[in-house]
Amino acid sequence: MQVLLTLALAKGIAVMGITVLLRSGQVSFGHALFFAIAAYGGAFTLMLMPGADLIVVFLLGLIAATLSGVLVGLFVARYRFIFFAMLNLAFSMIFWSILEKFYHYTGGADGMRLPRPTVLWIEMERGTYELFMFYLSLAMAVGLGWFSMRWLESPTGQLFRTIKTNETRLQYLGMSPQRVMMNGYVLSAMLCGTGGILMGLVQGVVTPEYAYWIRSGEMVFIAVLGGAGSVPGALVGAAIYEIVRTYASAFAGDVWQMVLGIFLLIIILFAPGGIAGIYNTLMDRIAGTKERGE
Amino acid sequence: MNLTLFLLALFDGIAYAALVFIVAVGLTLIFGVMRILNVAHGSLYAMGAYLTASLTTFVLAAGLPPIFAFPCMLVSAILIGVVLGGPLEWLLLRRIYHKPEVLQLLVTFAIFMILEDVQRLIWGTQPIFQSTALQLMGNVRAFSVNYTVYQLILLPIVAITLLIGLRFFLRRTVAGKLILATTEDREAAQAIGIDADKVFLLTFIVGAGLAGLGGALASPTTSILPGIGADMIVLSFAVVATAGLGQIEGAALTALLIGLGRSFAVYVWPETQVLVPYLIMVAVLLVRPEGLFGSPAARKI
Amino acid sequence: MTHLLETKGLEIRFGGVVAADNISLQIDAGKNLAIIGPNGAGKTTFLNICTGWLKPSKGKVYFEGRDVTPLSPRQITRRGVARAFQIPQLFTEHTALENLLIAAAARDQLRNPIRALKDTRQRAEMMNLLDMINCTDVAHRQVDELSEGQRKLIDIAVALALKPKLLLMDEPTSGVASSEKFGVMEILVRALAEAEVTAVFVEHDMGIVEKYADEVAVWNMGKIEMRGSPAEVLEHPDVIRDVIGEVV
Amino acid sequence: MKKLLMATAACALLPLAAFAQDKPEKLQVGVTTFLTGPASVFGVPAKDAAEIMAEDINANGGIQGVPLELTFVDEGAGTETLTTEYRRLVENGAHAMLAAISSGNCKTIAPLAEDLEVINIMWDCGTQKIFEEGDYNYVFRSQAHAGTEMLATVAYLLKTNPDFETIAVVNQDYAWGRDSWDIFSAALKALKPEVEVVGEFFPKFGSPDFSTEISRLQALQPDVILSTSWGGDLDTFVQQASQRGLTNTSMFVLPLAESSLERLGSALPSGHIVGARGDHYWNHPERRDDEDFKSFMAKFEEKTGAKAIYPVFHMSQGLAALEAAYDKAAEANGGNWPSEDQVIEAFEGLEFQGLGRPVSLREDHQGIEAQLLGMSVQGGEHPFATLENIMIFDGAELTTPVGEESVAWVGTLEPGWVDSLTVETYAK
Repeated sequence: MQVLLTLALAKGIAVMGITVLLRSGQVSFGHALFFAIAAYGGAFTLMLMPGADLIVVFLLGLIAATLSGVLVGLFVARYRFIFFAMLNLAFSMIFWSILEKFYHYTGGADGMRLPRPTVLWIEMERGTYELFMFYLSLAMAVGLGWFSMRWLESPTGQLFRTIKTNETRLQYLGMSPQRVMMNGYVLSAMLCGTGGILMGLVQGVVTPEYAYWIRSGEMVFIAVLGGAGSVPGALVGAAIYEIVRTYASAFAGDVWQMVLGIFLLIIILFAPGGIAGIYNTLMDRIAGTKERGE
Repeated sequence: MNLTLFLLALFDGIAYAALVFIVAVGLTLIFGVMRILNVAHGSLYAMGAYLTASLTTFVLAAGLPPIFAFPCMLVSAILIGVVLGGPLEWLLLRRIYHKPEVLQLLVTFAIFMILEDVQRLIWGTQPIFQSTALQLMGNVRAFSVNYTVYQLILLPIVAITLLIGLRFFLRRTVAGKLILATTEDREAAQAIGIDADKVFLLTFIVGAGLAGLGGALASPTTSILPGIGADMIVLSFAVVATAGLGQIEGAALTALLIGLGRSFAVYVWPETQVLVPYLIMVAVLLVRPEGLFGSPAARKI
Repeated sequence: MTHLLETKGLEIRFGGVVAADNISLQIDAGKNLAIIGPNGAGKTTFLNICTGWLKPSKGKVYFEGRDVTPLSPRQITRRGVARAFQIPQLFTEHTALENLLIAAAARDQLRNPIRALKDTRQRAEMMNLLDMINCTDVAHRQVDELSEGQRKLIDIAVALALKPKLLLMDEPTSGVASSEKFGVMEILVRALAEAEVTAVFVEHDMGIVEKYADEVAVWNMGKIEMRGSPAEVLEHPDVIRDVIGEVV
Repeated sequence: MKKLLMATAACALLPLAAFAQDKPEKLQVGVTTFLTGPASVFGVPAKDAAEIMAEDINANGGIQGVPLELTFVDEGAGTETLTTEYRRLVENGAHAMLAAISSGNCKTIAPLAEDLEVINIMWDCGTQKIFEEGDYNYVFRSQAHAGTEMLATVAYLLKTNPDFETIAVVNQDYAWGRDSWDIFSAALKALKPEVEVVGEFFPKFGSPDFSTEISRLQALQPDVILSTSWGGDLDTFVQQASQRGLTNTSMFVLPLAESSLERLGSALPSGHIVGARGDHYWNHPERRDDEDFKSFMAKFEEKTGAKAIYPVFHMSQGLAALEAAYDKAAEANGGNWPSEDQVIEAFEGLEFQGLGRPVSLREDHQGIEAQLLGMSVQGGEHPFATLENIMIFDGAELTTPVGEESVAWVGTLEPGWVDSLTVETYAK
């Protein structure tokens, strides 16, 4: 159960990247790209430097994701709406095909292993390692969650959010929409990368499936499930999604995809605000009754 | 890369492009009018293929001559459009038109996930192969290579007739003009009294029917098994985005580009065959940010 | 002496039609200029060209003596030209105060990724600006909930927040109830004077022009027919015939 | 003080545990198989077979009197969900696991099983790398690996079509496709160096269309075309190839086609080499008259309406290995229920028999399994191709020796090696 939570936290951090991006009114259908680049970055680090410590693997994976966020961002930050979504999809599918194709380097469809690294150069056996990874993921989720929420309120974050409402006025404030978009894009790539490397370290194996478009769709699904734009919602959404998915595939063996699809439909049609929306209405209702109560 | 190989690659490219166009044009139509990228388009394609295979097997088992394989395709395309497309639009999509774009995209993603399992429940997991229509038309020989008449001649003809037919339908008939008007400017169209709901329903049925037709025409050429929907939908995304919003002609040209690109890749560097559609998409959007035929929506200030 | 803004031989073309050609206009600091003339003569396009949104088919635009024709709206804004729009261009999901704070953040290139926008030191300055256009009571309301007049004022305030040298305005009082028009202009002129900003504004209401413009330019039949003090221009028979129409 | 008491009490009980291991109420076994996705072509029939076999075992008293309970996990849900689910089953008390079909999943699960210290039988995955790159004490394989299968295919090819000159390959682009070609081409280069490889195609896994590759192959005119693809990919490739006459101009070598014979129907003409990843054939010449074989085949056909294919045979070998291990361990433990360590000990050099010939486990836990290949022939009393000129190779000579790496070992073979193999040949 604890590993399930760690995986949910890792995925939650990645979904935070999508949530941050949603605040600019743009949806990316290819952010699994950075998720996979970080994970494979970690895998390659361990392949080339077998004794590498967790910190080295984590940082190199993260740097790989952030750098590719800058590179792809330079190209993609110019586009909006359907073209932004589809271009991100295209880049992730290109990376996915490369992972599948160049078998002798990337292990093809079977992916690459991430043997358990030392933690601060201490050898750990499975139980303690998984416990450590749980607390690391929890710390990253809280830390990055706090930073993302603060960033969205900061000047650069608010400017990023103006892309959703009026890019013309943004230019007439002397700002380049591309550069403003880049800030948010690179942050979202870093967040997805963090999720990816954590997931890789916990799973012990990374497969091209990390970069497939359905995983990007899944992340957008969770972002909306959590409440579009709500950073804590992303974490809660990921936890609920992982639990529903694991038990759906355990009990509803061969129809787990349908169960998730119906679950998504219900959320969109009846609770478009997602969990954060439900939470807010609940809070208002309690506050409302309290006021009326006094 | 001598002349023969060039022509061989050309033939294969055209055959593949025809199929990609037939599937992608339905998606382009829906996207042009309703600004919804129908992720479930892939499932409609797959169910069109499954339905055709089952209908053909049933019809042949009932002793009818093999020529009936062709009407089965039309019947299943219409069934997919009306029986599946209609209710999807009427019951589900109609409730989300005013919702943000990401939610519309996710509703079709949810429908995709549901239909993928529905396919498996109805048709199981074993690959189905029903190629009577293809075998009926036999082969044609070009440069010591046998091509099936079905793929090399019939599919391109159907694709071209579809392109011309759709252009005629959109530009000449009343229903077509309504669809075009709504594609151009939904508010203006509603302002002059076009019933957007009816137009959306009609467009979605035609779009879904085209996806079904794509599946129907593809069914004799391949094994039908779980997962063919997911691959085809990603390819159609590439075609729609590269062509530009709701551009039928754009979809035709892009399908050709992708078809030829893919088949030449097999001859030159087989490893990149899967990469080609996405490389083309990125290259085109680099040069023309709104797609080949898209027009930049100038913002009025 | 170099003019604040100068255009030389501008040609304004709509598709094939040449709306105006050889437009040469000089604007000097401290003197507010009103541009009057029939609709559709290309006045708004003129503003768009001066701020780099559109590129002229012929002619040049100079700001403080330097050629800015090829520059983008972003680059021209950074040099000190701000713009207010006929249709207010605001950040609809933000409050009035936030719109101004965002403009200030852009102006001062605030980089701190942690400190919230509302806690920045520009807050007092922006509250002061809101006060100047007496919109303080709606500071925390989302802009799309405000009246047309208030949105117009906020749109201008956002431009002013950039502390520009020149402010180009497109019909500042259009959409405002006629009773409020003069009130709005009073507030506006006072804010401009206090901020020492030169203004150029396109306007149809001759009463406004007469009261608030230092100089008037008449834009008619594709060229600048006349330019002078409001008194001279508004009484001139040609102007009355072509632009103002008979005062019944 | 209390802690001390509890510790000593535990120690006191320890020695007893070895003898009166309490017999579990049920023998819980988790089985990973593909219920969704393209590989469900293997996963679903294997699951049906496992259910029939479990019923049979439980009908005559279960394993050492304990009824067998199978829990199925869908490998199609992706590696992530699979590993989570696998862990959950083990933590809920599964005694042993049968995992997996995909080589990728086997590579993930082997170290995981070692970590979780649970008996894991690799019942279908073919990658030879697992035991060649690491040694395990909880992980076993109840069937051969790619090395054995490819060597048998090369041997059969050289025996039936010795003087072909050119060959092309069309394998699925994933680990299995790549690894199998590495071994096959290394063996071919060693045993028949003068053969020329004229084309190497690796179309996408799950590709729905091979027409471009087929046009290319018709232009190249190779004598032999190898394809280790399976399921939907193999069906599409063979059907499109035969439609365009490629099957008349080139001999196809299809090491996994036994699993597609029924589905291919008339599309696979006579004269092509068909393999079965082991001695697995619904009409197995040595086993078709045995009682257990006939009764199972009848039950299977009645339940699924189709003939059994090699994953069914592999499942039978997996369950047979488990049952044999528990029986052997119980016998060594004086008839009492064995502990896990005793069962693991029993696996050493274990002999067991599923629906094919008996299989034995080597000291590196690798199964030694015979290999059956035949030539397709149409026109029998079935609407699909059956096999003739069937050869069954003994497994031991074909399996890479312990400690050696398959591709390297295969490269050291001499051209005459094929004639030294022990083979039984059957006309039909």
